[in-house]
Amino acid sequence: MRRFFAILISAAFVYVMLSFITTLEPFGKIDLSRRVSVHYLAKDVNTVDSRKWIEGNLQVPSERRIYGESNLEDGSANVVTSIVVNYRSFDTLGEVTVLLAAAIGVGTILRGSRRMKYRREPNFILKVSTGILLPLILMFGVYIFVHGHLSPGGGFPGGTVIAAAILLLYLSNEEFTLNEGRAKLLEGSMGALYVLVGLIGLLTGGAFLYNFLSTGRVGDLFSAGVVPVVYIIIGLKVGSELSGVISEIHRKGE
Amino acid sequence: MIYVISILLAGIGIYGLLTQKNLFKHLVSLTIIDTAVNLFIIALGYREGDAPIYTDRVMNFSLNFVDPLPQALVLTAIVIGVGVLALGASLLVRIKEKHSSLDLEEMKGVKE
Amino acid sequence: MISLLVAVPLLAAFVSLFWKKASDVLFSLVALFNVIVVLSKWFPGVVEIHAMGNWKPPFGINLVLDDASFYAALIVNLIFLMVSSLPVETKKGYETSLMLLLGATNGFVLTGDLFNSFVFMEIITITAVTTAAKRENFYNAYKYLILGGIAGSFYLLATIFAYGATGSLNMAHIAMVGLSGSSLLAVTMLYTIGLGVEAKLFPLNGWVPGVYGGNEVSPIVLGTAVSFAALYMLGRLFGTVFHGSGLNTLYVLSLVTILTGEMAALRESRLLRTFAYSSVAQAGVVAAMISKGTENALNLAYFHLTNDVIAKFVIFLVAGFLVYSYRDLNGVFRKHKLLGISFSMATFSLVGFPMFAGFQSKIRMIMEAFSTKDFLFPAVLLIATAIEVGYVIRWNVRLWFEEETFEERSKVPLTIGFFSFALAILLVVVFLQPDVFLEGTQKMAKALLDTESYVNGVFSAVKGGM
Amino acid sequence: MALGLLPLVLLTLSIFIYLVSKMSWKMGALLNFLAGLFTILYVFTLKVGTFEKLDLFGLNIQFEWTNVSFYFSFVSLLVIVSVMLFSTKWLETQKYRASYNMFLLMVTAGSLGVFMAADLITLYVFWEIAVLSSLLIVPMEKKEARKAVVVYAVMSAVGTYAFLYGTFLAYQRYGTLNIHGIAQGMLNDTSIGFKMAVFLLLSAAGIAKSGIFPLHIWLRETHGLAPNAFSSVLSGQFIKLGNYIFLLVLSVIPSLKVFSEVTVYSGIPLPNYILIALGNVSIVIGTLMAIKQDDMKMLMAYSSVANGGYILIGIGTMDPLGFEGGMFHIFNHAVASAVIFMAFAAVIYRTKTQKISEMGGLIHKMPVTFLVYLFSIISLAGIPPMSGFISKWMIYQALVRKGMFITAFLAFFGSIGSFLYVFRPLAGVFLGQLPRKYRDVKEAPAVMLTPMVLLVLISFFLGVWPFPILQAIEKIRVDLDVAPSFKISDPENWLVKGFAGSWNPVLVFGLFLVGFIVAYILYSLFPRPKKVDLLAPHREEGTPINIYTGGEFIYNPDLYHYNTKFYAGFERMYEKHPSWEKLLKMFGKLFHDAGEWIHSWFFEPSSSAYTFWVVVTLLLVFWVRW
Repeated sequence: MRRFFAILISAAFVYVMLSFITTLEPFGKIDLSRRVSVHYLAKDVNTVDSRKWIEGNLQVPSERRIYGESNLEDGSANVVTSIVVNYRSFDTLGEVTVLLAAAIGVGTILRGSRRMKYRREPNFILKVSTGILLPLILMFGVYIFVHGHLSPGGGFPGGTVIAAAILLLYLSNEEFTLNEGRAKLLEGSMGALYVLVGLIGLLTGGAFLYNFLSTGRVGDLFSAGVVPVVYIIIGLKVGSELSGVISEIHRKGE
Repeated sequence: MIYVISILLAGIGIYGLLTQKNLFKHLVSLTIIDTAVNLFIIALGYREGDAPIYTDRVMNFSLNFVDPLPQALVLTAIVIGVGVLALGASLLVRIKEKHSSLDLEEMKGVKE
Repeated sequence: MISLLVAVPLLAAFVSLFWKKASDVLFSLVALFNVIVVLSKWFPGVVEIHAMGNWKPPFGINLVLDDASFYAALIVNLIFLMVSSLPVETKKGYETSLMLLLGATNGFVLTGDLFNSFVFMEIITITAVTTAAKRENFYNAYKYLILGGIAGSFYLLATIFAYGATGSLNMAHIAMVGLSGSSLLAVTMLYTIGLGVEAKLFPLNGWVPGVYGGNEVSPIVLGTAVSFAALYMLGRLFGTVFHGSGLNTLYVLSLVTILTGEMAALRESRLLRTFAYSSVAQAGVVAAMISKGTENALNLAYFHLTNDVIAKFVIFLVAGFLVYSYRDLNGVFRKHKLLGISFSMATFSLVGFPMFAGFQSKIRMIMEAFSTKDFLFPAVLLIATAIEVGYVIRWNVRLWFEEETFEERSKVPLTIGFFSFALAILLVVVFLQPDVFLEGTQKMAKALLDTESYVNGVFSAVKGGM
Repeated sequence: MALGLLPLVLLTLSIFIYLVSKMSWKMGALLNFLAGLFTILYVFTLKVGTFEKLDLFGLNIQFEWTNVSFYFSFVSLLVIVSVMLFSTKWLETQKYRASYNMFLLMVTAGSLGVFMAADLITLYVFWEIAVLSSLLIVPMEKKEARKAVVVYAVMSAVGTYAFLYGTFLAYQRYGTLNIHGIAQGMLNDTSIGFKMAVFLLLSAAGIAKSGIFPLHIWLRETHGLAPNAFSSVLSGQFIKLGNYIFLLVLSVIPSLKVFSEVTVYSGIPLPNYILIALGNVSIVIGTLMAIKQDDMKMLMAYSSVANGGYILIGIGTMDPLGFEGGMFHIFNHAVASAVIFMAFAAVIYRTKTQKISEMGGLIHKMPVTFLVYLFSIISLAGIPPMSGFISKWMIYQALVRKGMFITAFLAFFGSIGSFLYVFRPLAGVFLGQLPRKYRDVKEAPAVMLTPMVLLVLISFFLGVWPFPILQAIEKIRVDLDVAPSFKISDPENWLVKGFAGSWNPVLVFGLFLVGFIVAYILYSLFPRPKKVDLLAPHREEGTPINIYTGGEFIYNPDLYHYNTKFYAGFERMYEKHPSWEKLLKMFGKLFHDAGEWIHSWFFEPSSSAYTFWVVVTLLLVFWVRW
């Protein structure tokens, strides 16, 4: 009976949402020129008159070359990155904070419970391959967040990959414990650094999270101003944070 | 079509939340809903075209890109989902300790 | 400058991670700093924005400080200042979470971007769950987490629908373009659900008693600052952004909220939970007033909310202290006269007895409702008040007059005594001189409903700006 | 300025008195008494017709001093000041002396504010102050009162908030809160349904406060369990707040003219008739229930219900005789019930019990208390020569004049019933045998006796010479335009003129005096009765087995006390009566269960249920689309 009602309700929910969907543009046929994204892509946010644009009085920006150009308002080749760390960097700060809040929550909630033991020797293959893979994984993680502004990826995936390495360590070695003090230090200082970067922007450019470094040439490794810096910070922070969470959750429930 | 799939997924999540008696499954269902929403967001930004990254193949700005903004949003939303998941998991560990079960019908000391 | 309201608490939270010893001091300093910053902006009168990273709206994220968000930020930060100076034992181990909550609540109040507000709402949820889990209140915290997660999903969906319809996430942009037809319906509905959980609307408020009743910190913070922020957001979204559409739903839901909240409070036998339910009912009253959508109604809604928040702060402060200091609460006020007097005054203000602030707001709300020919809301409100009288008197009588069992008198921390009494006095002052708050809320209501100057303010602002 | 300042000054003074009482409660009580005394003198200096507007607290507060305000303030203050004097000694039995002093003064201030308020919102403000203070005094002494006070609070709140709703309903329509403005507006209004609604909503406060039928059940427990001296204020003064509301809606708002289209019977419009009917029910219920009570204070509480009914009927007829009778009865009931409750307080002060069946024979130990009680019940039951008779007589006159025979019959019934119930404490407490444990009981202290004696003397005097008060009422009658040309009191001829004949109080008093003297002579001629002991012989050595027990041992003499089940035979007649109290309790339980239901459906369950409600809300909103 319960299941029947549940199905009924879920179906009704799906029906309601489906009827809402008709208000949206059909899938795959979106009109980019109506959305703010178009100016992120064109990298001409600073030159657009926003009021006129909203009223629809502006032409869609003309096709122009971006890759390889220098001194654009934003220097990262990956537009998603430029949104995440530049145009909407404040969201990302919030996002980092969410992770921090969750990590702290995990820490506070689990305070006082014991570490979990598997009570069996880890597999030989696991042990050996960990030794081989670990540096590679770490390096891969670093690569991802360093190149966040050029290719798909960035601080969050990079950090996650690093945390995966730590997880591997936990799995392969019964005795391994993360030095939580240091993880916390890294996590906290990186978070603080992010905010400080933002504050430097406030001091130099008059706005919080202002991109105060030169944007460089689109497509270069050293380009896009603070974007890679922030992504490195985020990468380290997320890595240490998730590692911390892993080590926290890695405990035994009674 | 992707819209419909994501909404169906959300429906499944809600079904799970409604029927399951195990708290962990609630968390899983919540994650399913999260995923559904994320999928929906991504779908909203899709169009036939290139990934929004300028490379030496795609050098010029045009309207022929996938909308990058939803992707940026999803990145944030995923991380938030991870945070909720981690917190929920840690709560579950303590609930198991305190009430000796995660099953709604077997938990002790819940009904007050 | 206003970005500091968010940035500094976050910075302090990060620092407190590896500098644990100083976290308590940091929290106090941050709260003090925030209050000073807010005060330095005293009722700007114009719409002031801070464009993050110098990206102008609607492309970048912007914080908006107008009269409305100023007032909300003022209340929030003042409350956090008081929370930060509570004795160390109350909040030990939770300083970082509270700092994050402070930053997030500020961000939630100030932001002019829908997705950004979602992010901050999630931070609020997560930190709130963390504080709610204090004193092993895990199951209730978990339920809150799930409900908060679902609400977050709905909030996100609503945001996305708004983006799909207008191509922007900026509130001013959406307000300017205006939603219409079924997309408006979808967005308002989803926002009602998404915000309804934080704003404690029935039947989305199941988490409230469990979370508020579980320990002493979470009701003080969540029941006052966060619920103020949530109800402010309700006014901001439905008043400024959606031009007052979708309010009918809110009206109906909030009327049900009032009645169910009070009825559940009447049967409740635990102190904190009783007033958690009462908090639900009061949120319903405020939401009902907001849903009227006129300037006067909004003014009174936030006036009432302010009174309620003050009263609730006192109640939860005193109740939280007593519940966790004594096993048996009967006659406990005979040991703590000052706390007892403050508590009684706050509860009487809640009911709306004359001589206390609640009277001023309740009487004005009823008058306003009648003047708009709404005969239902006053009836509901008065019935609810009659129920409220029942349990308020019951608790007062029990805590004052019932025979006490012998228990060692525990020492009242200075700050608890001081804040409860000072705020109780403030309630009387507000009764004598309601303009203390009415002037502020008047400006707030005006700013909330003045979409045009909001939009103009956001878009005319020259690039950047402190 | 001085007018509106009075209650405010008293309010401020109350806090001061609290602080003083903290140091010495005697000092505080004395100060309280002095403040009351000053107020009652001050009231005489106020000029009728003074109107005052204050812009306080962001509200437009209006005061007006009228003859009505004077009358009600005087009656109230008389009672309160007596109780204040009484309390200077009695208070030593209390735990919360400082708070008691403070709240008593706040009650005074609130009541005064109510009586001098010229607009309904001011009235409401002071009303709530008075009610709130009384709410905090009631649970001070007895354990059971802590439950009772919640019932009191809710009942009172129901009435008050209905009143508030009516106030704003009128405000919305007529654009004013001033009583005269509303009266004017109602005169010009043609929508009879609306006027009825306002009328009934406004009178709800009166119904709740003076314990008229549907909202009467709180009186028993609240009056019965309140601190003993405060019961006199509750019964003698607080009920008058309710009566004042009746006066407002019935005569300040000229109900006869406002509702002239819906006259049902001999010139009495429907809404008045509804109130009269309620008053009738109250008389019957109050009387019947009072007869049953074993607790003397609860008995008097029900008597207050019945007397509230008389007052309501009297004013409700809007007949000059009835109006004046009702107003006079307000005074009589206030004084009589205040004295009775004070006498009870004195008895309890000495014996520490309030069960009638545990007492008896206290006439030997507390003769003065007995006397004041005796005179008060004579007044309350409406037996000449006390003043209570005159007011009841006037009400009957009005009823007969209007031809309302059913009402009159029920009122007579209540009057006869009142003989029964006032006799019960008389017999049980003061007459009969003195239980052994009260052998050492002394007369109440002089400070406590003084106010009672004074009040009884006033009542006695007004029974003989009622003209001062009748003239005061006549002024009100002229003010309110209730048949102003009709003359009732005729001091020159020592007559109170009714519809079917007149009443000469002095003559009647003379006759009674003669009768009393004759009776006293007869009493002293006959031999004294002999006292026997009910106790079993083995309890005390040397006591012979008395003949009344037929040689059996009596182990629990209380059961054999003739006052246990005093009116058992009569009570059996309505044993299985439908109980309104039970019905309201059921209603309360229903509310509680609904709360339980809400709790278990919406607040307590798991996250599954929360999800369920989220989705259901979404569906509902989508479906209905408000």
